[in-house]
Amino acid sequence: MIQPEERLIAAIARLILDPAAPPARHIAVGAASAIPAAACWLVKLGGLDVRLSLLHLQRKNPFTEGTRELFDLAGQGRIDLFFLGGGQIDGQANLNLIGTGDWPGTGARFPGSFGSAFMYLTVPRTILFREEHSRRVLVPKVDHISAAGVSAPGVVRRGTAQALVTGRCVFGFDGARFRLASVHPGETADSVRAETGFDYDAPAEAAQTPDPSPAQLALLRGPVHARMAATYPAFCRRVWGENAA
Amino acid sequence: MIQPEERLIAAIARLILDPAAPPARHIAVGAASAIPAAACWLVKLGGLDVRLSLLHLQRKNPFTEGTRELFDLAGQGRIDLFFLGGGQIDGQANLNLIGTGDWPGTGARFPGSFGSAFMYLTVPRTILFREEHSRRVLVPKVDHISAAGVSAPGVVRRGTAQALVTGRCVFGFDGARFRLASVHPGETADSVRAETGFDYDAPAEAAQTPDPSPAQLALLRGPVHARMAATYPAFCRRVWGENAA
Amino acid sequence: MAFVALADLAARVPDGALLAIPPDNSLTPAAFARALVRRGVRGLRLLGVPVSGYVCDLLIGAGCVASLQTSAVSIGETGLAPRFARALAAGTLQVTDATCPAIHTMLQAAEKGVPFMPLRGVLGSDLIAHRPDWKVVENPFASGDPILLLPALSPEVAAFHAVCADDEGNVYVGRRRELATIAHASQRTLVTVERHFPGSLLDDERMAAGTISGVYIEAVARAPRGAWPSGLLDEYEADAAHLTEYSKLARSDTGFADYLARYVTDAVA
Amino acid sequence: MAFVALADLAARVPDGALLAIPPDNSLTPAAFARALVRRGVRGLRLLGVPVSGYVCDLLIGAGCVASLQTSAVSIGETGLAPRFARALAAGTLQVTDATCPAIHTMLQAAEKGVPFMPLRGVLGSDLIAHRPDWKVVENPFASGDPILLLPALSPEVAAFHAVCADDEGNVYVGRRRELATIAHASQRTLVTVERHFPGSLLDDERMAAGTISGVYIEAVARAPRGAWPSGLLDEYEADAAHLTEYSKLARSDTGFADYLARYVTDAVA
Repeated sequence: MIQPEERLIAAIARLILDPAAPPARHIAVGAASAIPAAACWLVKLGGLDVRLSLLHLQRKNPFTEGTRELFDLAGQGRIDLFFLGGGQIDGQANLNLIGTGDWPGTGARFPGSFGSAFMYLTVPRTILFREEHSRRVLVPKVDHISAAGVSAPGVVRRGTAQALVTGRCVFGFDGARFRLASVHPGETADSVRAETGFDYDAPAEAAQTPDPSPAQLALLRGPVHARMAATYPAFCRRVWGENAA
Repeated sequence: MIQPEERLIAAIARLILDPAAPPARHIAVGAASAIPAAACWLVKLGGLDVRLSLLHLQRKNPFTEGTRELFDLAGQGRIDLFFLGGGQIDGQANLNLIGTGDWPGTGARFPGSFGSAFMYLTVPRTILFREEHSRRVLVPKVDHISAAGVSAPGVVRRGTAQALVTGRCVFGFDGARFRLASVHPGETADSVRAETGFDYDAPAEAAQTPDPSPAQLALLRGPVHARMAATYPAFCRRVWGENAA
Repeated sequence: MAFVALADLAARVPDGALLAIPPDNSLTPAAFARALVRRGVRGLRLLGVPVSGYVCDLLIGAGCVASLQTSAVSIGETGLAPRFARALAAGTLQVTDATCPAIHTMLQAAEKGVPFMPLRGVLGSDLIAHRPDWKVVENPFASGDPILLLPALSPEVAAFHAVCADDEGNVYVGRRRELATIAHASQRTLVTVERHFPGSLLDDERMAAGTISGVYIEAVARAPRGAWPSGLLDEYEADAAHLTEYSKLARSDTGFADYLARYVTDAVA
Repeated sequence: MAFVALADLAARVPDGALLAIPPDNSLTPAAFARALVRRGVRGLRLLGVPVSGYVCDLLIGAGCVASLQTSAVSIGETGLAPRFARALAAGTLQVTDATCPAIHTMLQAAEKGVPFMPLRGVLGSDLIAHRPDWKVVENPFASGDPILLLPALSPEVAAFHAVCADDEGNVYVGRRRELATIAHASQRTLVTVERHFPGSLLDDERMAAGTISGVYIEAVARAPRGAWPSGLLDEYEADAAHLTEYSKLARSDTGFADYLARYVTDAVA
């Protein structure tokens, strides 16, 4: 049986490999991003010639210049693709990692902006990922902007969100607006619309998010699982069970 | 017999220890500066609690951040005293390390400005040292300013030259003008004036630059020589002979 | 430079100090923070470089902290920082939000001795409106190109936990070079270490590359396993179970008081 | 990343490239420079980081260089750089003078991906009048405080000689961290090394601290004693006698031609 997480991993892998997007030669993955990290391993072990920089590895930390190096790499244009999420995400792809209510989060407080305000403008491609797909998260307008989805004319910006992957669907982003790309099994165009707080475009008929192929599943459950186990033990247990890869 | 170099070393040591000057807790010495380096060792081995950062040591390089670290240290205000020289030096303590004639040195070309343009304004105390004392070197106005001796009002500057030590004399510098402090044996107020291209103040009677004390000479010829031998072999042979310290 | 006792190192942090601290898994000074709680320091203005974790939450919970500047607060896999959240909700903690590279940049400006440094990105973020100390200007080298300028930030005190120190005060941090920038930028740097290094760390090319010169270090104290419950490079791994226990206990006032009594107040380190 | 032959590494430098090179005793790529002479590269725009020495004088003498930006040119104890002086006097070399921290700062701006960076000092120096690319502005955070802004400088190619490289292209430079900044700032980085390192330099905390990640490195060639006649860290010392011989021979055209024939053109490395 295909796990929902496996389908999300495969969906992100498909976005990474999108031939219409700028090339992904170097992908960085932030901390606590099990599903994006697995998608990166999937494309790499599937044959894509790509460099992965995974943050907060216990072993083989790729950075020898400290925690600043990731941001310098991005500033130099050496990171092609990054992943971001948000406590709130709105229809302009703005991300709120601050909180709700008055600044700095008198309602719910989110963890803080991390590097999002910088990375979102500096990296050519960002894939947004948030498993929870509800009107609480996907809002008409975020309470506070940690990282801006679109920029005023004249602002130096290398790229915007490429897409938003949630537990219900995949949205594409054209630099201004989201458009429903596919719905996961069990969802429909209407069920997605009902749970989404922001407005977006949609085709007449919603496509289905494809299942991972048997080859992808074999990769995921074997070598990808093996590379994820040390960094994401709880995630691996939940998705792939107690057995070591 | 006291060597002329030993007298220059002792004169610089006296300037380092000048109680009227801001404290010298950390002194940096550039490359190819044997006499200033020896003066620093003399005050340190004589008991001053001072940190010495000597550039271009083959062993025990004090910098673990590369060649930028000296300049960052100075920018942070962690270097109290530095030494500079110049192909030309003028009465406003301007230094020319570029050359004579048109820019960038169509007459005589000097090596270049190194870090002088930065260090001179950033370090609270600079002792100028140039063994050749002639109208060729000590000029009314330098052809080009590598590093400015005085600054316009409003320019952030931590200090200026404290003094200029030459093969003939010691000049003090009050932030605007040189004043003859002492003449070395064999020189007089008149002989110095004759060889100096810039105007300066002088007392009615010129003091004599003191000889190093017997204790200083013992330090110089023993432990100071020992610490200098690896970095300045030619200098040590010339001043202290072939015998190892 | 002489080694001092951990309590004496903690005594060197004055009440109200602007104190820079690296987060979990970045050589965080956990034993030192527990010593600060025992010393009863008050009114700290914490700076997370560039984010904050267990040490920050602990100091907030123990009433040591007046304000916090950071890019995020997150502990362990869950990310929950209960004492931070509670103090923020109670209005007893003033929080200034930043973004990671901005904190690095402000420290780099201080490291370099310049009053400001530019940073790309960030424009359009509401962070800027809440940072009157940050400025957006036109790039003087181009036209119609707004860019963010960040002021230099020089912490009064920096503290971190390194692997070892020698008698010259040189401390070894391996590839975690951000600690060097913190030390360069700060007016005073206090360091705990696992152990004493015999000889000079600058004599061995391999050790020197991961060493911060003693020129920046005011004092060092031995604190074996001093990053615990965080991990330390290849020395030991993070104690995830303890961090989970902390997050659980810290959810309630009584649980946090229990935690302090068991692991901090009555402990020797 | 695969190791390539030294000649193939030299072939990767196009005529006219802006080439950044560290000076004597800073991991200078001397064997690589001799290979560039053999390849017959022309029109190089050299950048001394932050000054220049033997490699620069050799390339100028061999007719490879159109222009030079540097903070000083100096070889060995005498400081004489005969081919540089001669080319300058002959008007065949365009020289742009800088000051050491300005070159570091321009590279740091490129490393950080910002268009400029400020630097204290320098004001009052005639360097500024001869650098139309440098700007003095009012510090936006204060009034009546002029400060120098330097533009980012991203060399097309950087070259240096490191101790070793592994199969991932990671290269070890020990405590000479300025090489990391050069590599970060440059679009392409070519490295010669004494030897191959088996395994990964990133796996050992002690080696990793002195390692530049392969992400910045385009290609590596083996060149044993590749810094000679300069020294290399604790591997070998500078050959002062050879540098003196070079300075003596390079004073005349025929002497320099002799030098090229004996040590460069007909040599294998």
